[in-house]
Amino acid sequence: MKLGIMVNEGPFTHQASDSAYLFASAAIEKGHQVLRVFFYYDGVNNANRLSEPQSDDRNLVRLWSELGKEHGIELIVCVAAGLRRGMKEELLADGFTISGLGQLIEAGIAADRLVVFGD
Amino acid sequence: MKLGIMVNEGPFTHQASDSAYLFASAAIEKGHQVLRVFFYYDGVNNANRLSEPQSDDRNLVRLWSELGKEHGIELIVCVAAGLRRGMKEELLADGFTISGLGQLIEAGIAADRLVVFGD
Amino acid sequence: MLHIVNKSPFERSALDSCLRVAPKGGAILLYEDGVYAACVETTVTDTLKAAAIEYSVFVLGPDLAARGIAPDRVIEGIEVVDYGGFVDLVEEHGPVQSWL
Amino acid sequence: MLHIVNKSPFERSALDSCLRVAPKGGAILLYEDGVYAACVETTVTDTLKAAAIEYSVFVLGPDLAARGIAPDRVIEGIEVVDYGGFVDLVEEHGPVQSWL
Amino acid sequence: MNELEPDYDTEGVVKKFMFVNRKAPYGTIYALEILETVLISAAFDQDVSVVFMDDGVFQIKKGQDTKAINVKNFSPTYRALEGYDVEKLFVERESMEARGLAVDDFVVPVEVLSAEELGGLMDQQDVIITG
Amino acid sequence: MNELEPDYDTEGVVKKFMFVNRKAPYGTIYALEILETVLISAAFDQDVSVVFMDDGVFQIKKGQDTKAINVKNFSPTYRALEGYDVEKLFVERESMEARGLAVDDFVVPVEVLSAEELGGLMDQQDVIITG
Repeated sequence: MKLGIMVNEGPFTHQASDSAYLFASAAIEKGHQVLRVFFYYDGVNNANRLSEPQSDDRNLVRLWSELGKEHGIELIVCVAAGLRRGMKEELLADGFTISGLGQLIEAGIAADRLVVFGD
Repeated sequence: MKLGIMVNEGPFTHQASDSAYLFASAAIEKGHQVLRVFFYYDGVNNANRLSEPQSDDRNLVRLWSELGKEHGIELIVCVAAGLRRGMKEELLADGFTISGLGQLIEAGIAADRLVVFGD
Repeated sequence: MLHIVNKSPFERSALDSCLRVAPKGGAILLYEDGVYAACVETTVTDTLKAAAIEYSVFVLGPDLAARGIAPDRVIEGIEVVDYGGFVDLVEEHGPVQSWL
Repeated sequence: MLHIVNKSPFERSALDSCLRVAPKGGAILLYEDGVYAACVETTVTDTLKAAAIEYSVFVLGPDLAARGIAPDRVIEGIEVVDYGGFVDLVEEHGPVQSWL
Repeated sequence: MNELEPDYDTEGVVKKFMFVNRKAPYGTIYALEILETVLISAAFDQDVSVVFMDDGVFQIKKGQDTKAINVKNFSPTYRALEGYDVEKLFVERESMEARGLAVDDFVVPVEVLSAEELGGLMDQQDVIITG
Repeated sequence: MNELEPDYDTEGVVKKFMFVNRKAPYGTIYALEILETVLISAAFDQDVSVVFMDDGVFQIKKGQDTKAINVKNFSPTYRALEGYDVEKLFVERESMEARGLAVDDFVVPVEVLSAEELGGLMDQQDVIITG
């Protein structure tokens, strides 16, 4: 199955990003393909390379980066949602790309399922 | 009356920051003193100088900056909440300061009223 | 003291919790999405009519206007205030509990 | 199709909306704070017992464990799944509606 | 990228997209940003439905005036949807009535569905986007 | 800064602080970050009360095991509060019972108050912090 994933909330504040990450990981483990993760609303903050959680806490920005690189998943940060929130190119962690909302619709068209995680 | 204000949500995503700003402005207009605004949880994102809302939308980061400078209000961004979310010194807009959670408690002690805005 | 409620009564339980805990006679301000509670002819209108008798209930005018709620749709006994009025309530009624 | 609910039934109306709209016979997964709905002896237990007859109801085990809810506290008829099971549900039941 | 590079040849594919609005406007940004998504979707020639239910019915309430909260009033944008050929707008009856609203209260013409009818329509979709 | 520079001579001032926990843990970060605030408050020698009501009662539920969601289990931290002289922990009875919980289910000893008693206590506070 080809999956698209939408993440609507920032890391830590809501569990949405954690759930999406664990769902994506489980899907890959089962042999499914995650085409694209689209970060919208406060979800754009998942791409902030300056994020520095406490040492005994998970680092969601890094986890997404690594998952994306390892499995060729596009990690797309919405440009419009990002501008508003100050999430710009210079803050992007490895593996994330800034692009337009059309990428979300395209993921919906290309994937067998689109799953939304948010608040 | 001396006021302390706590802002728990980022700009745009929730109305909390707008409400807090308009409340603070109204208080100042009535001759009250706003000692300190403490930005906690996602509220730290109100200090992000890269925030660039659409031209016909309000710019909350700039509004807070200006209010703080004009009226000598301390705009404190919680260091721990900020680290987790990648809201660091290099992103701070004019007039904001990064400091510890103790500043919130101190505001509660020093002010006649502490008002919390959040989600 | 002053209780402030910013949640829609249709989506969240915040207003119910406020009404369960706040001692009778206190002041309650509805603002942000909380203003929907102040309207006539909804499923929560009766609750708010009763509350307006037991408490001093206020609603923030700017949030009503933003949401397209005309003043004549506000339950009788609920007083409309502006941000200046919000500040006055905080001054007059003392410590504030935010029902987030 | 699959309906997924991540909101506490005590705080938000999301689960009520899901149960009002979702056609009988469909699948519902409770996860995140939504897992509280799956517990016995709460004010929403009866609602969920009825739902478990009309729908296929699942609950995410990792979220139950995180919140300290032992498997024997889950309502009979609600099936516990892990993240792999979540993926399987998405595959088997088709399009997903997130009741955020 | 590697061999998993997805195949995005979506040319000619038409899917049923449903956007589900369940949040009130202004208190949070969800209503505004999902509307931006609906507008973008129009460029992809998909079969788009937009649903207003729960507090989402407040998004299209007439008479919104946001000057005093210093936030942009985006309710006129719903009227622009028709120009983008987004014409399937639905309101759930139960949500509307619980909030004391009627079809005359909305800035756009909508079709009113019962919860049951809405559930049936939802069941026929390929992609459901909520926020 | 200007002539409005606040006077922070708070030496010797003891106020009644109440922290109101109304959110479930893990689904959102509020429970964790407000707990950090409670811990910091202990350094200021104030009269601190901590309330668990609504879904906040779930914060102190025994038996939390977060390994499978990859999030830090912070429930043991509540047991550390006593060491910081934060000893006034209250649970609202109505919230507890509605959720099928009893005092035995909690990781810390708490005093159970009715909604009415809690309202009275809240009324006596100087500062109430929620999140």
